[in-house]
Amino acid sequence: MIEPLDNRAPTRVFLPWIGFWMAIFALGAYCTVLCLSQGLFHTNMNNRFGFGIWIFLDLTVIALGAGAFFSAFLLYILKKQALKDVIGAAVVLGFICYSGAVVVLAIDVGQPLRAWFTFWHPNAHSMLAEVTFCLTLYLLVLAIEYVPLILKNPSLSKNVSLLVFEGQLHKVVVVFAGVGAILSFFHQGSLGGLYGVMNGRPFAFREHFFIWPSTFFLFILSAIAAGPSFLILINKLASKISKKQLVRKEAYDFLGRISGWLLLAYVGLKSVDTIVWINHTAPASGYSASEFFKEASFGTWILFAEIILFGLLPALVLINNRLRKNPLVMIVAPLLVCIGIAINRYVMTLQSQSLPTLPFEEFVLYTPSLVEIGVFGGMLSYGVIVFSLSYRYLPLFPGLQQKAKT
Amino acid sequence: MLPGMYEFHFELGHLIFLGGFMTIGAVIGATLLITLFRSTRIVTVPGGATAIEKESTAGVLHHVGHTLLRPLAGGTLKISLDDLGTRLLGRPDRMRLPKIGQRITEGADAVKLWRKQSAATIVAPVSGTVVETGGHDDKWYLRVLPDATPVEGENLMGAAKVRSWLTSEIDKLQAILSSEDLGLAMADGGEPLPDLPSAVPDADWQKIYSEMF
Amino acid sequence: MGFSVKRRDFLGLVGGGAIGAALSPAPWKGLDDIAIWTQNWSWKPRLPRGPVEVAFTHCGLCPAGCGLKVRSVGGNPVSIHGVPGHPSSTGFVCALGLAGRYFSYHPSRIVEPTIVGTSGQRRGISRKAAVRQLGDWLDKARSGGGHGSVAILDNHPGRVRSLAYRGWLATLDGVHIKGLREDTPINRLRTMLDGPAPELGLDIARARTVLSFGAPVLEGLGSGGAGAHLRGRSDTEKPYIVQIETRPSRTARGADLWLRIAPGTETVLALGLANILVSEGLYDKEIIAQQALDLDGPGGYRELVARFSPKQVSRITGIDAATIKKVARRFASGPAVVIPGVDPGGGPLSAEAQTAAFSLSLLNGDVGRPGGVVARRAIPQEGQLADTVELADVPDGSIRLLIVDGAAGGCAMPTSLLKRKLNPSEGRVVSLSPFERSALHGADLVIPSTTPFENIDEAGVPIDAPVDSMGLTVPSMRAPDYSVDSLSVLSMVAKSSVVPTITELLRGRSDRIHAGGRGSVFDPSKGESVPLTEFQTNGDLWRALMGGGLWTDTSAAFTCPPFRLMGANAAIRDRLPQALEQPSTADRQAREIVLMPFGWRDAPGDGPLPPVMAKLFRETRLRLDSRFATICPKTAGELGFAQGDKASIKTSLGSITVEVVLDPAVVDGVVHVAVGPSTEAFGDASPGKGDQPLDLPSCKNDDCWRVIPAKMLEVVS
Amino acid sequence: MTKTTPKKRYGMVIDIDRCDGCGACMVACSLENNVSVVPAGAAPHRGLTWIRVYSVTNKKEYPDSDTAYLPVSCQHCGNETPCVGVCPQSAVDVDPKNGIVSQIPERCMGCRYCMVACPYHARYFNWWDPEWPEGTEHLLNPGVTPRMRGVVEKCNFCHGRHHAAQERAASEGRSEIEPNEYQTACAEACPNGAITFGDLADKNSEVAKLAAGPESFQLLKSLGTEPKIYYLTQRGWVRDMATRTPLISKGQSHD
Repeated sequence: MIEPLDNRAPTRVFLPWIGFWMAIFALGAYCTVLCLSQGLFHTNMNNRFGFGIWIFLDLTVIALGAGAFFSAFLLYILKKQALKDVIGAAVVLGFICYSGAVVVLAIDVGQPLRAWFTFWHPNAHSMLAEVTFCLTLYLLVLAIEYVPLILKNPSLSKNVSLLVFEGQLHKVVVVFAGVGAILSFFHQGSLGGLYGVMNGRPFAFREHFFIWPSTFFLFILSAIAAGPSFLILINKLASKISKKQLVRKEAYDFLGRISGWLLLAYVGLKSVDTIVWINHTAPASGYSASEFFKEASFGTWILFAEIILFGLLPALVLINNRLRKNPLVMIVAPLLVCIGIAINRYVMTLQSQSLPTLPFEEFVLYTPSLVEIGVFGGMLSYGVIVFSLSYRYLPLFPGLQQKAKT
Repeated sequence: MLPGMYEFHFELGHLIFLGGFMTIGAVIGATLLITLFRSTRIVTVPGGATAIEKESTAGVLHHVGHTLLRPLAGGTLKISLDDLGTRLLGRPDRMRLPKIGQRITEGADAVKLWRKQSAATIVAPVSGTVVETGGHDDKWYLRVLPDATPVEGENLMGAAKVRSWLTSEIDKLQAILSSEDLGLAMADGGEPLPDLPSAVPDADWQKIYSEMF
Repeated sequence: MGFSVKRRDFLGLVGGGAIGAALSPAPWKGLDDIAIWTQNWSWKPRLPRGPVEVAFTHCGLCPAGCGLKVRSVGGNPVSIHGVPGHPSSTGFVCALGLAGRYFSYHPSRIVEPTIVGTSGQRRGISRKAAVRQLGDWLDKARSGGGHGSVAILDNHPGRVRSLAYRGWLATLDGVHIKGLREDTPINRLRTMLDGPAPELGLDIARARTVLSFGAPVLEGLGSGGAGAHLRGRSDTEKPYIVQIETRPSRTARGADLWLRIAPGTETVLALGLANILVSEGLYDKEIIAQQALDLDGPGGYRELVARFSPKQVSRITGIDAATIKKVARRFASGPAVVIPGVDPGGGPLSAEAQTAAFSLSLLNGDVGRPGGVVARRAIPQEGQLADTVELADVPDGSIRLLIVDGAAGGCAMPTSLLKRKLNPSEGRVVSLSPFERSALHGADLVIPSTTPFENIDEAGVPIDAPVDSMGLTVPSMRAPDYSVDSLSVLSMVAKSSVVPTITELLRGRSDRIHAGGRGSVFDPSKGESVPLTEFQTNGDLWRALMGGGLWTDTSAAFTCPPFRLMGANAAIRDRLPQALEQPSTADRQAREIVLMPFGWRDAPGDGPLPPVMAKLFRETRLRLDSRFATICPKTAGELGFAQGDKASIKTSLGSITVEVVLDPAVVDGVVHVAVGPSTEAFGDASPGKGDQPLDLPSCKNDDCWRVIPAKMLEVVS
Repeated sequence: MTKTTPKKRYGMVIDIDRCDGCGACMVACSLENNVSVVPAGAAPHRGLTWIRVYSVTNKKEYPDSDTAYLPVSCQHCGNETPCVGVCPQSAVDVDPKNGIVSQIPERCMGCRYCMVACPYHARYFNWWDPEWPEGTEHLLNPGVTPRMRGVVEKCNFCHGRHHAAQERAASEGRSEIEPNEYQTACAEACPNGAITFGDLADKNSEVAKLAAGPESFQLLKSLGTEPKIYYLTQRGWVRDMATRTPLISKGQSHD
């Protein structure tokens, strides 16, 4: 029997919490069964909206989950010891984000039983094939990185074989950190490439460098900028809920600083990209940028929100050493960063489909159905449940453990 | 995907794409396999079973730092290493004991022992005043007047708990020894090995001492 | 040395074999093929299997009677193609024709006789009981009323089946009511001729000008392919098409000239054109001098049209005077065809508008001249037949038993009009339609008949055919057991006379044609025609017709008899000058608009729509069904509506809820709503009572419900 | 000596000025290719239509008001075909022998990336199990397999007919099919003769001549996808709206 760590959430608090999320999870599972057994007509997607809320969600979640690979890269390869406090949580978060995304993708495709065809008949030119390969392999890597954490549960660590295995895994973690970094790098990029390569969709299409469109690089940069911010948010949230100081201030500070600088770089490049797109790429395809933003639902305000309000602003805040000391700022700014990245993924996914390419097609809006939201809720609750269980049973926060021992 | 399929033809893209992913997959797989293989080579602590057998003396308290507390007349306690602790250190090359009259605090460093460039720090099992020190070679001890009686604490245990605790301690030691590439697998002959550092000289003893004490 | 297989050798063999097989393409190929089983169907359609057959027939969905080549697999018609070289359809099939075979499996098909019980609920009964019930009502109707108390509404008048109806009705002192069809107005022209008139047809192909009052000239009026011929732009010989219509229909868009006329002012325009023909002396003076009976004198035609000056006409119709003059001059420049159109949903023009329109043909000397109105030679008929009338001419409350024929197509009629003709206390409606029809929500008894591809019948003679013809709709599908031919129903009920079977009737007509010895027969399998004289026996002709052949008559010279430009009917003649008293649309009151129901040419007026068409029309919005109201942005703005708003259209008889669609080409002050099947509900004709614009009309005259005063109100959701 | 078979480039020319929006092409296509009927009451953009007729008005008032009907199917792009590169599992294919862009439904997993990538909105997804009103499955075309739920489908120039024509030719010992042996259902059904189908590579064919004519244009030519469906019109506003001209030249580098 696996027992919780003795200084974690007591059962009378934990059970109702988990029960609540389990109920939402059950609802999501029901919606999933509907989609899988009867078809995707339960969603509100249509022939103009082949990608709906799920793809948007997947992209966002994977971008936010980038904290996992980036932290591992910084800690194990660049030896940034400040991240030791958060690496456990980062790995679990990454695992949740990626496994959730893969499951939602499987619900999203019309014939999930054929998903393996991507490995069977891969189209080397397809960004989605690249995504699938990277995602699958990286999920494997994340699972491998998650195993040692599980084995650190005191009940499990009584078993010599598991203990030995954990020790051996720990020794090779640097290999997985490296491989994970490569894989993540490529699939964050190829997720961006999904849009940038669409030569038939002037709203999404971007200039190419070698074989990669600019969105390839922008997605990588935005993901590694948002990942640390998301880590801050989740750790702070976990601290708030558990009423324990889980992570040292230095770790937050380091994450905030790195998020800020990367975001600043991203905003700069994104601005350049946008200017090139408006003045060169789109007009060369016969579309003026003003057409893209003429509908109120996707007006220029969304461009402003994405780049300035939820981009430049939090970046400037986070690179300021004095402002980072303020605990409120360290919640608001990372939140803005995460929203900004979500807006970017939303725009790329939904605005590019709302806008017709054919001049006589109509502008179409899309709202997700209850079933789609249900599956979304299911994935969210899955994340909360896995994180809560990890928190309760596994030494996610080495800092917390030390404190208990002394 | 493969030759023989309908209208298949290899392109450079296929080679780069598949080659890249297969390489990465191979790295992940190979690393995992090596790790699994290594994990199967479990090193048994020589004489571990005997060490457990010997530690069941009634009336003696064990501390998690591998020290024993024997009540002496006059309310004083004799502190010494337990059997496993003794085996771990074998015959120390050098030792530093607290001075008589010095105060020691439960959980704080009390004794430091050296063996082959590795140092072991022994924490005090109880708070009190040292009234006597003694011994030589591997047979050192402290006599302490505890601050409070009866002596109790969450890190102290009686005979009832000792067996299971000691088993896990030996497992822990096994795991540490196993996870190192010692290139040997020792059978547990059941014979007491009084000096582990001599038996397993290649192990990282500094690490073992910091983990065990 | 003996050969022995050791365990080790055996394992080696198996292992080696396994490795070898794994390296071969076989497992990859195998795995690739099982992919097909990984698909998750819950329901897998089974494709028809069996012997392939090709047969020829004619389409029974509308009077055009296009030639069809039907490919069947295992007895199921799996595809329909046109017959190249066919004398009237020339290889064309419309969208409805392509999909019409799906009617047989239409979800709204009635699969058993049903009766409305005392509680108002519809319940199924046996056919025997249904026939007995029909017999009872027949006896009651005959005993309770006089002439016309029994009537048959014939959706496809002019077939031999219609003759059988009339023969049966003659024994009951009943009346035969002609259902509305696109060729109905031509009968108006016949009444304007003094004395017995032959069957008439329009020679559109050779006309110089086509003056269409809202007829779907380019959308499939008349013989198949006629529209395409007219549309062909490289053809310099094609007639100049003037479309007079309120609605931006496909014909209006494609016409050479579209006159966007104010609603209900067609009479004024026709008489305005006549005014110019008369005042400028453009009419055929020779014929008018010899044959016109009412040109001059007090109350004569000349006096009438003199009042319709271009200025007056322009004010009322909204068409500028110069254009009216231009059209009149073009019209007079050669043979012209005037078509007072019947809209499948909006119904016919008023009687006076039809009269005024045809007076132009008479003025122009087009009756009896090639490129105008031509006469068809008749095949002699025998036996005593009941009168045939139009529904408008039936006295209110006179019908005690109305039997509605189940033919496809036709045009929709207002529910209120049909109801009014029934005896208020005892009037009963028996429908022989295979479907629920919107106008027949309240049919007391339904005995479902066959659908067009299941029964043998006579294909129509299109309105633009200059000669008579006979083609058969040879069944290409087996009729289900629950369906029954309408004549069989009558013979089951008949007590005093024997009703012939449809085959006997058709064979009889075929034999009479053979006896006449005129014309030629088209062989669809060869694509050529041979003279009828080459058919030795009447059996040979019958076999040719059953094989999808088409007999066509020879044309005959026709001299126009004396005629009355204002018609013989005094009531109509009196109504003509009143057209001037109409207010112009500019005088429209605030929030007062007119509702103009209309029907799509290819979505049968009150019948269902094949599901595939319903789907395509809904997806593409090429045809907006009765859930949508088209209105011009200006009027919408005044009433406070924007694109996509929900609105309620109210008349004195009720209201419907619609979605507003803006179209700047629509006339100010008019709201157009389509009549017909819903594209939402698998093309069902009557998803629910009270949601069709034809449930709304309330008109002065029975013969026209095109323009309905209405109010358009916001729907508060 | 082996006879080399010349490459074909099947394509279509649609005369917009002849199209009156009757929809016969859509009906013929749906029936020929067993395109399923979606359940009653399905939301817009959920139905399947391999060829879709758009009704486009010039938004002017009478008498300047004009409407054009544009039948749009898969445009069988000849250059940088947007849907081919994106499919992760090679379920979209351009046949090198004839330029037909085809969709392999048995291989498609239904990720719908190709639909998102298609600028002509000409790809359709089976949101439901393929459905026909009860009994009408007896009327399906036995030469074409209906697609299953959860896959994408689109115009393939009546692959069933192409296949049948090839088999017929092969059974008669010919390696080539004659132009009059292969015709798409929409071209055959159009009552106005607005659709001409044939081999664009054959310079003497009717379709190649029309496509090369001065009135021809391609939808969204500015994207550079080189569609093999050409349109004809004499109406300037239709052409201007449907072609789109690049606002700046493509070769010019901005940065």
